[in-house]
Amino acid sequence: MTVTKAQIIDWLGKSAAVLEENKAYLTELDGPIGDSDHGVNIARGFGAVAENLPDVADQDIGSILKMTAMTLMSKVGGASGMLYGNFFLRAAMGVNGKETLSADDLNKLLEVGVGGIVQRGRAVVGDKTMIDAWTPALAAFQSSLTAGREITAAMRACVDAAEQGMKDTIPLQARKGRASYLGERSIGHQDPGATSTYLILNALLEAIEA
Amino acid sequence: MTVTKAQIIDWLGKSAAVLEENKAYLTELDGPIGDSDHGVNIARGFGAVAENLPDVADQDIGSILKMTAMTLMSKVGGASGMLYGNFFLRAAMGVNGKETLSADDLNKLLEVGVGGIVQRGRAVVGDKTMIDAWTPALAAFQSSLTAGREITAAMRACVDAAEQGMKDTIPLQARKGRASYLGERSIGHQDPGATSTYLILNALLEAIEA
Amino acid sequence: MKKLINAIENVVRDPLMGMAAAHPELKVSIDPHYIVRADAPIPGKVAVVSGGGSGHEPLHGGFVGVGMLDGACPGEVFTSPTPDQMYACGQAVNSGAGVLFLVKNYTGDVLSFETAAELLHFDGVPVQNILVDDDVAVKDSLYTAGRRGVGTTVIMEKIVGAAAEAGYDLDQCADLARKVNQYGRSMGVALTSCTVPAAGKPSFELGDDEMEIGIGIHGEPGQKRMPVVSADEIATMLANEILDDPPYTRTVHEWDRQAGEWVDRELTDAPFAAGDDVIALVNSMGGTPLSELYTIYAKLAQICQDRQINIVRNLVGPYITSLEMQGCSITLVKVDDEMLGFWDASVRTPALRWGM
Amino acid sequence: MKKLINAIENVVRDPLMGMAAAHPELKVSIDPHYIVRADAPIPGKVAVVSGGGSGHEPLHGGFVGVGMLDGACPGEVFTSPTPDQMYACGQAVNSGAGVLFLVKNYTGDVLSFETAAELLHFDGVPVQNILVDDDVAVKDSLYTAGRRGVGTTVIMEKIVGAAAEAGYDLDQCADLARKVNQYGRSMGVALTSCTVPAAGKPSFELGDDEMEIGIGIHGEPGQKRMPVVSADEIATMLANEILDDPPYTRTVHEWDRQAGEWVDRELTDAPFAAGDDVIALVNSMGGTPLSELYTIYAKLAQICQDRQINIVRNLVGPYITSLEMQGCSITLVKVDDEMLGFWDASVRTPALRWGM
Ligand SMILES: Nc1ncnc2c1ncn2[C@@H]1O[C@H](COP(=O)(O)OP(=O)(O)O)[C@@H](O)[C@H]1O
Ligand SMILES: Nc1ncnc2c1ncn2[C@@H]1O[C@H](COP(=O)(O)OP(=O)(O)O)[C@@H](O)[C@H]1O
Ligand SMILES: [Mg+2]
Ligand SMILES: [Mg+2]
Ligand SMILES: [Mg+2]
Ligand SMILES: [Mg+2]
Repeated sequence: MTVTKAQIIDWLGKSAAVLEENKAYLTELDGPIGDSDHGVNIARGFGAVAENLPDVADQDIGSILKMTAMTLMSKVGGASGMLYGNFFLRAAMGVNGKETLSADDLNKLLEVGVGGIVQRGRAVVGDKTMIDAWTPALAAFQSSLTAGREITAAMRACVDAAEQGMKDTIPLQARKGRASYLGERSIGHQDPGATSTYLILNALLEAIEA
Repeated sequence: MTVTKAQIIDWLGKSAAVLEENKAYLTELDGPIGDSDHGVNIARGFGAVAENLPDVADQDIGSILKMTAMTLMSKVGGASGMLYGNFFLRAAMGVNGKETLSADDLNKLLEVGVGGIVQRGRAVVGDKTMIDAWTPALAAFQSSLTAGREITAAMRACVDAAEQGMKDTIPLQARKGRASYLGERSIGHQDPGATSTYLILNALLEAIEA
Repeated sequence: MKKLINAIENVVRDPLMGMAAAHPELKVSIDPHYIVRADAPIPGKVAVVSGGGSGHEPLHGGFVGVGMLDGACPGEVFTSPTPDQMYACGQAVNSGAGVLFLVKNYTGDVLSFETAAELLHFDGVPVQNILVDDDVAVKDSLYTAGRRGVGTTVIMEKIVGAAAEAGYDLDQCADLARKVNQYGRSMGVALTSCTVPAAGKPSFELGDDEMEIGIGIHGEPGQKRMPVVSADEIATMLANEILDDPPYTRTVHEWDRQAGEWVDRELTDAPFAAGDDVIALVNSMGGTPLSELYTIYAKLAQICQDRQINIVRNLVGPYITSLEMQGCSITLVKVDDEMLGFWDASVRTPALRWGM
Repeated sequence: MKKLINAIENVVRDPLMGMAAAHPELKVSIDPHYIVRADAPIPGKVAVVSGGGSGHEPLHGGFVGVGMLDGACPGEVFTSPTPDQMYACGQAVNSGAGVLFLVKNYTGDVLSFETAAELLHFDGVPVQNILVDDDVAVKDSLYTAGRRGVGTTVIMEKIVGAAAEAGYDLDQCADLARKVNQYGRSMGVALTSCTVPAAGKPSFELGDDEMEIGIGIHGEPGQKRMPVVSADEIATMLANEILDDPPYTRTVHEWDRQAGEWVDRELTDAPFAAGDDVIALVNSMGGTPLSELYTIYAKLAQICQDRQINIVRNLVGPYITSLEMQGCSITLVKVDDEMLGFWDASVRTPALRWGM
């Protein structure tokens, strides 16, 4: 099984839709431990991506992801804009020129993408950031593949791990980003960036399953 | 019957007390048609007068009233400070050097005092100002005297007229002072300055009756 | 009520202490309250003095300095200062060339400055009172206390202050001040009330989606209440009220120095006309951020352009405020070359500074 | 939410239109958003550029002009600007002498400016990023994103802007900026929340008698919540936190122009000491009136005097705000003769102007 370009386009469209749907929710999560803009930021960014998709639909997957990266970097602002922008920029480099993605290609996309987030944001697991969703999600995807699973199954494991990672941010004390200024007061709140990461990965799963 | 210096001093002390008591009420009256400071202004001013009274208690009534005028002018601020200040300044001139006041002296005190308010403020009856209390009060006092009444009875008529004049400001549309900016919206509210005038005249009555 | 204050009875004094500490080029008197240039009196120079209730900062104390005011008298919050302050302040700045009082048209201020003028006159100080009454929200002068003095005050203090610095005598300064007033018109809007510390609660109540048009600067109610509309609509309402205002006539009381008495003087302001050069002030009532003022300015600039009113200078910021009230006011003052030259002249005060 | 705005999606654009109309000496780009001096690029001069989320006006756009910034990049409200803005702005002001980015330490800003620096570098533009991280409310740099950049930014933009105007090269400007940052410390307090237009409701809830100490400038919660105390007590708390702050160490990432990569650099700030000369900034968060700031200043001046800290210059007003938030911040920046000379140098921007 491979992932088609249409599925990638569908992923980005579905991401835009689900983030728009969850705009208020994500912004609310960003209230107690942030500055109440994550949902607004990320929905604005992916909304612009969705608008630009038709223009690049006939290009290769790398180009589509690069457009996504550039759009997010210029439309989102904030920490998450740069981090998601970097994810897609690296991901684009990882799958440059491809029209479909094998399991290994998708693995590369995710792996170099997450590497991009880490390289820019310098967060580690436990800092209460989106990395707490991305890192276990990537690990679950990879061990699923290693165990011989199909892409869809591996993506399911990936999304489950992202969801778990997202929930696991609740008891953590933030050490990166705006939430870190709260010290102990950041404990007990779910990280908004980890939440949007889960939603984006789930959109990928849905696009692949569709 | 005459009014003694002790009664004048008592009047000013009683005025301070009753204005302090009614500070919040007068300030509230100054809300819908003014700037919410009349009670604060006038209580501050008469409070200072009361504090200064002991220093001038052995001087003549004119000097006591002059001290009152100067204190009000320098402590009250606002329209009412200047107007009450002018009342007492003129009143002081009217009874200069006196140690007691005859009915005629008290009449003069009130008459030139009110004249001072009119000369500075240029208000006429019906403008919805303190003049709506002062003018009928003075007239009532004078016709009472003309009708051969005692000072106390005349002062009772004076206070009744002041109270009526105060109440009569309610349906009026203001044409002077801050309330005039409201046009028709000033209708239906009692004028704070007319109210403090009634209270001050009533304090005079109480001092004379005591 | 949440404010950065100490005792309520010190809300005027404490900021004065701060002014004194921050601005050694000013001299602050605490009893009675006034602020003067530390180098006053300046030989041969007319002293320009203003004053009014506190709560409108930077007005007036923030405009004391070279090229603007010689002295300022702050009253209690939203309460006119008292004649003893004005008298002492006038004495402190008079060099012999006289004292010009710039008086916002509020009954308390007018009466106090009149008394102070009389006191100075009896001391032999040449003195003149000039009224600012520029608030077009007040429609008639016959059945009201007349137009209130608002934004034009700032422009007048700058222009007349520069003229006094340049050597204008008392009558010339008074004539110029009268001209600035007659050339200026303002109107404001409040989105929220402010809270006078001594009162402890908002001066008026506005619904969650209401605004008050034609508000004064003392929290006194305005002309009408209506639902909040867009910035562009608000700017348009204010600008049109100002630009369409018909000739305005009122009788002012000015001091006759020869006769030693007040004389009535009837003044009529001509409306704005296409081709006029103006200074535009978009002013915050205190709690409105600069970004919103610039939003208003954008629309004002467009309206003026459409009507061939040339904004030749502008000022955008909190210059004549009402404590922490949210809202803004627009002031347009027609200018000629004389006025513009004095506007551009160097000024160095805590709140307005250029050229030095 | 009551604001002088039009469509929520235009709350950044509309004020920029107003800036463009009011300040012909600036050039405003709408797509992407940035403001530059109309006379940029200035041959041979290092271009000083800053930027950050909108809602802190006059920061940064109000500080563009002669003797201060060459360019400013406003993001969405409380949201960092994006690298394409910084890249385009940097291109517009670079004369060949290079671009210095002054970056407030917020993750979004830092990451965006890093990306923009890389982009400019690859175009052959000499570039350097210097961080402002002066907010002593943040205690450690190891377990947080490090101190936020607040009031020292204003002082840095003025001093480094003057140095660039005077001919300092890129490395000299960067060294000076780093020094200003290491010499500066700030702390703030909020009495009320502000409302981000897109959110439509207050960023946080504070009880009727509560305040938040150590607030950032984006409405993000501060260090602790407590009942509102007097202005003197608040000034004392903030001043002592600043003056007693121990040495602060963090690792910053600076751009190595030769290697074309980011290098770690450990910096430690020395605490204040008796005998220090400082510039003091008492800053409004937006909704606090000037009188209250001077009340804070009065106490700050006294505390500094008692501790033999000499306030040689001061600035009191709204310079780095959080929309209409009520509250204030104090910034103290130690200065030497080099810095003081550049502070006093002429400046002409919409929000800070003297000497010209
Ligand atoms: N250094 C970092 N590394 C990874 N993720 C981060 C980092 N800093 C912040 N984030 C993520 O960004 C999210 C906040 O995004 P957003 O609210 O859009 O930006 P901002 O904090 O600038 O307002 C956080 O919830 C967190 O997941
Ligand atoms: N021109 C005037 N003549 C007489 N009384 C006046 C005049 N203007 C105002 N007043 C009186 O002053 C009162 C308001 O006093 P106060 O609130 O203390 O002053 P201010 O209006 O300056 O705040 C009004 O209620 C009215 O009675
Ligand atoms: Mg956020
Ligand atoms: Mg009043
Ligand atoms: Mg008053
Ligand atoms: Mg943000």
